[in-house]
Amino acid sequence: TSKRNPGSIVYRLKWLYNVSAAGDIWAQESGIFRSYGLTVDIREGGPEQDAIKDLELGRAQFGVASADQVIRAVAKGARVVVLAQIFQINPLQWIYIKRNGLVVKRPQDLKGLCIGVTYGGNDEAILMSLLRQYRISPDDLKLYAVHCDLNPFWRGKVDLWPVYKNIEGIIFQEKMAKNGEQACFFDPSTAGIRFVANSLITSKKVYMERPKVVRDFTEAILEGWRGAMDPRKKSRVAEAIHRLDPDTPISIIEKQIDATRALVIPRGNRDIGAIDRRAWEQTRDILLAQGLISHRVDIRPLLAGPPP
Amino acid sequence: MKILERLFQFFSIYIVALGLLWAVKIVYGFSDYLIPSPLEVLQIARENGLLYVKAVLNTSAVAVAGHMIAIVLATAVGLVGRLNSWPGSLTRIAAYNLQAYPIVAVAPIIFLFFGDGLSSRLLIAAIICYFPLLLSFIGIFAEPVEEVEHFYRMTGRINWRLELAIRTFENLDKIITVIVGSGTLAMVGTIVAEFLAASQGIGYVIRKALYQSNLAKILVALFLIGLCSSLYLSLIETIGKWIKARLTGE
Amino acid sequence: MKILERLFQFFSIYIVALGLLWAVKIVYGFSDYLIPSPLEVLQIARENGLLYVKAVLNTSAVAVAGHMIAIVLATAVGLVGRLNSWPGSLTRIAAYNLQAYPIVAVAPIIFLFFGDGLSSRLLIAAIICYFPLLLSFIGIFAEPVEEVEHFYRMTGRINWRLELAIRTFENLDKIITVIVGSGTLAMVGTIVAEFLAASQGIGYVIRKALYQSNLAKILVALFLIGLCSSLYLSLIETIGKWIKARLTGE
Amino acid sequence: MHISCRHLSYSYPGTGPPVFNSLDWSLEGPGFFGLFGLSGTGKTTLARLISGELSPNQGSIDKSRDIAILYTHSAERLPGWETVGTHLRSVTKASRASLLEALLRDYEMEDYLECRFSGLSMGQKNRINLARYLVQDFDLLIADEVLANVDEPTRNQILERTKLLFPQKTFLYISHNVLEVARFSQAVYVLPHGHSTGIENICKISCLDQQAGSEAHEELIRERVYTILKAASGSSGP
Amino acid sequence: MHISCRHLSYSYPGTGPPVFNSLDWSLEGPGFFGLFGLSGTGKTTLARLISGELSPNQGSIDKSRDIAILYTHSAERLPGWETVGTHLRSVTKASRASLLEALLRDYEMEDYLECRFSGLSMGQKNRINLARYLVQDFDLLIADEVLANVDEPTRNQILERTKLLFPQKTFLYISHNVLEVARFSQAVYVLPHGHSTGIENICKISCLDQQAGSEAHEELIRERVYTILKAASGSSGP
Ligand SMILES: Nc1ncnc2c1ncn2[C@@H]1O[C@H](COP(=O)(O)OP(=O)(O)OP(=O)(O)O)[C@@H](O)[C@H]1O
Ligand SMILES: Nc1ncnc2c1ncn2[C@@H]1O[C@H](COP(=O)(O)OP(=O)(O)OP(=O)(O)O)[C@@H](O)[C@H]1O
Ligand SMILES: [Mg+2]
Ligand SMILES: [Mg+2]
Repeated sequence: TSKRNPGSIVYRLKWLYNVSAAGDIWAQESGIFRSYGLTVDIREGGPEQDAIKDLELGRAQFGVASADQVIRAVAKGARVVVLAQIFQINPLQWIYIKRNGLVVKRPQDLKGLCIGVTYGGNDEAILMSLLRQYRISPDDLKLYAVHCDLNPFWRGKVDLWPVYKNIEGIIFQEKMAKNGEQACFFDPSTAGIRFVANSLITSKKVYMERPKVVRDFTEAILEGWRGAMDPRKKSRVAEAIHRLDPDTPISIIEKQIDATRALVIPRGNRDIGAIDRRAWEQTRDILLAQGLISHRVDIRPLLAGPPP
Repeated sequence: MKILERLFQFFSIYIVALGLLWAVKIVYGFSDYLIPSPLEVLQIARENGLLYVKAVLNTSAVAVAGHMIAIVLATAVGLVGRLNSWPGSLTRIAAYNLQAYPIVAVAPIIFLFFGDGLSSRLLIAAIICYFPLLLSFIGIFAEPVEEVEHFYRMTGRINWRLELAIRTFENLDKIITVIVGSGTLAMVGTIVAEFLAASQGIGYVIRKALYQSNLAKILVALFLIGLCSSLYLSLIETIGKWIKARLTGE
Repeated sequence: MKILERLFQFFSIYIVALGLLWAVKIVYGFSDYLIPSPLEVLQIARENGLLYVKAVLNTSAVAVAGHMIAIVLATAVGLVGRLNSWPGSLTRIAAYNLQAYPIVAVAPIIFLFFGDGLSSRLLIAAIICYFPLLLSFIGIFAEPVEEVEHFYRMTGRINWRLELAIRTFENLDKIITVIVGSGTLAMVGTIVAEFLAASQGIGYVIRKALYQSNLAKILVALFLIGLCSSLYLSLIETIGKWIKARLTGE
Repeated sequence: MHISCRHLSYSYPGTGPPVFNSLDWSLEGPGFFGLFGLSGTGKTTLARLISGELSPNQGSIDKSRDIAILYTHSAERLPGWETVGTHLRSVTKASRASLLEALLRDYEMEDYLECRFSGLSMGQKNRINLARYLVQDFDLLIADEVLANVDEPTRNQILERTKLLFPQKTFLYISHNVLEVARFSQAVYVLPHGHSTGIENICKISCLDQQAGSEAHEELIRERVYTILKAASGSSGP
Repeated sequence: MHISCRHLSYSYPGTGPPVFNSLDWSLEGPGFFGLFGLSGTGKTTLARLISGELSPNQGSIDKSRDIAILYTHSAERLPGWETVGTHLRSVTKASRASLLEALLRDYEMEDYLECRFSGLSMGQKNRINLARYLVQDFDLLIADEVLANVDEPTRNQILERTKLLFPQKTFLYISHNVLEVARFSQAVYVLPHGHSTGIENICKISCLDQQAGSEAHEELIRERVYTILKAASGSSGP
């Protein structure tokens, strides 16, 4: 379809419609894409969906993937480039219930606790590099293999549970509040582990052959994110997201937007979407150290940004 | 009548199951995290009811189509698979061996080739429900009904269509049972496909609910799934009965 | 002999499938990320082989146990379900209605009550493979073999054990086919359970590989799953043949 | 042993005409009785009604208390998982083991006890099946063409022996062999042919009741055969 | 029509003794021939060997070229999804439609054409099945106890009519009714009894070949019956 209509674009998200795609949804719903002359078909992601594969198969022209996905794919010869880094702080954090004086601020506080990890997921990579960096032996704490069943956490069998802070984090927080309990988060980036999350990517082919579309699209996405993160537009953005994700009440979405803002807007005077090369390199090093990639990938050509 | 009966059965089972769940909740004093309160379930039903009904209808449509495909597929494979020549044994072998792979493992390859559209959902639904069908069909098609076929064989009239007709007719009850049974599997298959990769249908709803650890939503979804399945199954049963009555002359 | 044949079949199918995959890769010039190179698959096999073999053995053990449970369960339910009294119809109803729910939707409730240990895996494996069994068993147990049963009924000797024996014997081939077929489903069920919630077994390996988009690992896992299934199936087939030969006096 | 049917009506579900229409009939044992009628008149139906396999649409069947009625037909099979011998022994009370042996000897089936039922010829199957019914507890045995595939000499011998061995029992023997029925039965009940509205009457013809060793007058047999056939064709009442 | 078996040996797979042991036998048509033998001697086995359903262990069966052999037995059923009439019409060539009608009239089965096969009595099933074979193309029809459940008068009439209608065809008629076989057959082939090492010889006894209308001398029939039974019991050669 994209071949027949050159203005039409398929955009593959990393996950389902939720606040992590707030800017993308806003760009669509508020007509930013249209104002750039783009017709965009946004498609949800999922466990079986992989934007990088879709790019290679020509099923999508743009997509969202986390840095570890990108680096791993490039290590295996995938030809993709990064246009923008949406999340400056990885939303993947650990939630815990503040009860019995439990406080986890520093990595050392993890000792003796039972911590949920998704084996094979990037929370595993983050936790492992944290433990390595702070020389904590994995024997000092208990790891629990996480899957879609949350009961071990609710029952207190597991102390810390990996969540996306801006999504499940908010929902769980609400649930706990209803139960009269307070939710806290442990954020690995405060301990210096910077593992890059969602970024905007495209294939090298599209990048080379259709620079204008790439430039326009990137700019539209960033404009979308700027709009979505604008506190004044919060309720309209929330409504737009709710239309696509009717399962989540608007009140929750608004809280999620607030949480997302803190993760997306860069410190200092850098603009939304700024690529943090050092964080990418750290991500690469973590993957390399844990044997998740076989060789040292050169990050620099990867982080192309929008074409001039 | 059959439909009412099935519906009644379904409601009873569902209510008993819910009752048990809540009994457990009360006895063990589980929090609302673990098992949602009746109020929450009702609220969810009120808020998302229409949305979920649409989703489950969408799923059912795909499931019915997948079921049809599976029946045609199983008949075809069963027909070829009953031969003793090499295409027959090859088909049998492939059919049996392919089934050894769980769909969750094969799904990545299916999605790789078919994308995440309707075709993947259909294919997965069909694959999941076709195996029980195939098993029965190969069994039924391969077993001669000697007393009836003798005449046709003797007079040189026998052909695969006639054999198929005779063996199907003699085993009509079994075939209807299997088709009804596999109907539920078609539903299951579609939901699994949606669960793994789709942005429509009730399986997609369940996936989202699971990520939010929202059992109330799952309970509402299960209710609708059960309802749709019951209706579909009684429909097939009715059709089966009608066909049988037609063929055997009431 | 049967075992060798099955293994040979399995290897052929597996190699053909791999060949196709790689042919596609070469023709379209896909990267190693999309479809792994043979070298990578070999390397994964060398590096993780032992680990995966252990995982698949673990899975197989659970699957076999689950299969046995399912056979016992299906026999029991089939026996009760063939009655016309109220426990009979209640059982039939429950059995049919419960099957309408996809395991991915029911799994959260199972995990809630049984935790994520062995019992959940067993239960899910059994549930998934017991339905085709149940369908056949209810069909077979409910259909009188009039010519043989007449005598026992006339002389007041008939009882459920005798009926079961007669109907089982008359349908021995079908029963063996169904048991063999459901054996693969037991494997599938265990893997799905592991996929959803477990930290052991090959399903867990597949889940991890999926998180990493690592098709090479999945291909190796599929190989081992196919191998184990083939072995298990030919084992059941051999046992079935042996039992049949014993009963019919060679 | 006494059985009587009063105002018995029966027609198979579906459209067909009734088989019986307000039939009155009774059977008084012991003894060896024939049930004769052209093909399709209703012999099997009557047997299944008496044995309780079918229920009459109207009317009733009265039986003297506590009588055991067995109905056997020629399509029965033995279970396939055991040999003929094992099966026969398993369904025979210890006290009748010698009776069973005697029957098998009479039927020349001793050499086939190690076979499976499916490995027998049709006539052999007939004989094995009859033998297992004869060693059961029964007052009335309805035998529906059970020796249809057995050759005549063997069949005659079997009938003679049966009458000799079971003088206190009642047999209702359905067969298409008029000669045989006429010779061996004490009386033959004949279902008349050609009643499109259902049979209302069964005519009873007393016959020769031939015992082992004796042989009836040829003339007499011929006369009985003629009477039976005439009754069966429906051209005359009793 | 010519069939001959040379040095034919057959035993059922398994342990049993052979049924035939180096048998030489031949059949020359057209005509109506009987195949007689006590139960379990091997009639069905021979029929299935000739029709090609079984293959001999040793020896060969030579047939004149292009002859169509049909084998029918009494356990056959018609498909259940159509009425008897529909089935019969569908398996009858247009040119034989009137033949079929004539047969059904003879067999008194006209009124049952709207029935399903399962709704017929045993003897009615027999007749319908025979009728559908008779309207096929055949040179030799082997009929294995196909009228076993039909009453005698009807059976006699059917045989007479069959001989009248198909003078150019060959029939090999297996039956346990000696009298019938003796009366209607041109010759009867008798399988002798008591050959535990397998039958080596089939004896041929020429018989009365009774045609419709005529009736053979009673004395003659009796003599033939006696000869057949003696041959069947294995006490004498031809
Ligand atoms: N399927 C079989 N398997 C093994 N043995 C068999 C089988 N069928 C028949 N026999 C044996 O072969 C012998 C001949 O059997 P056959 O059926 O040819 O006899 P028949 O002359 O047709 O007898 P009947 O008049 O009783 O039908 C018998 O002793 C029987 O036990
Ligand atoms: N299952 C059935 N369903 C419907 N009609 C039937 C059924 N069985 C028999 N009939 C009809 O009932 C009538 C009597 O049948 P029945 O079997 O009692 O006859 P029969 O005297 O035993 O004949 P035969 O000597 O041929 O066995 C027949 O006209 C037949 O067509
Ligand atoms: Mg009858
Ligand atoms: Mg025979």
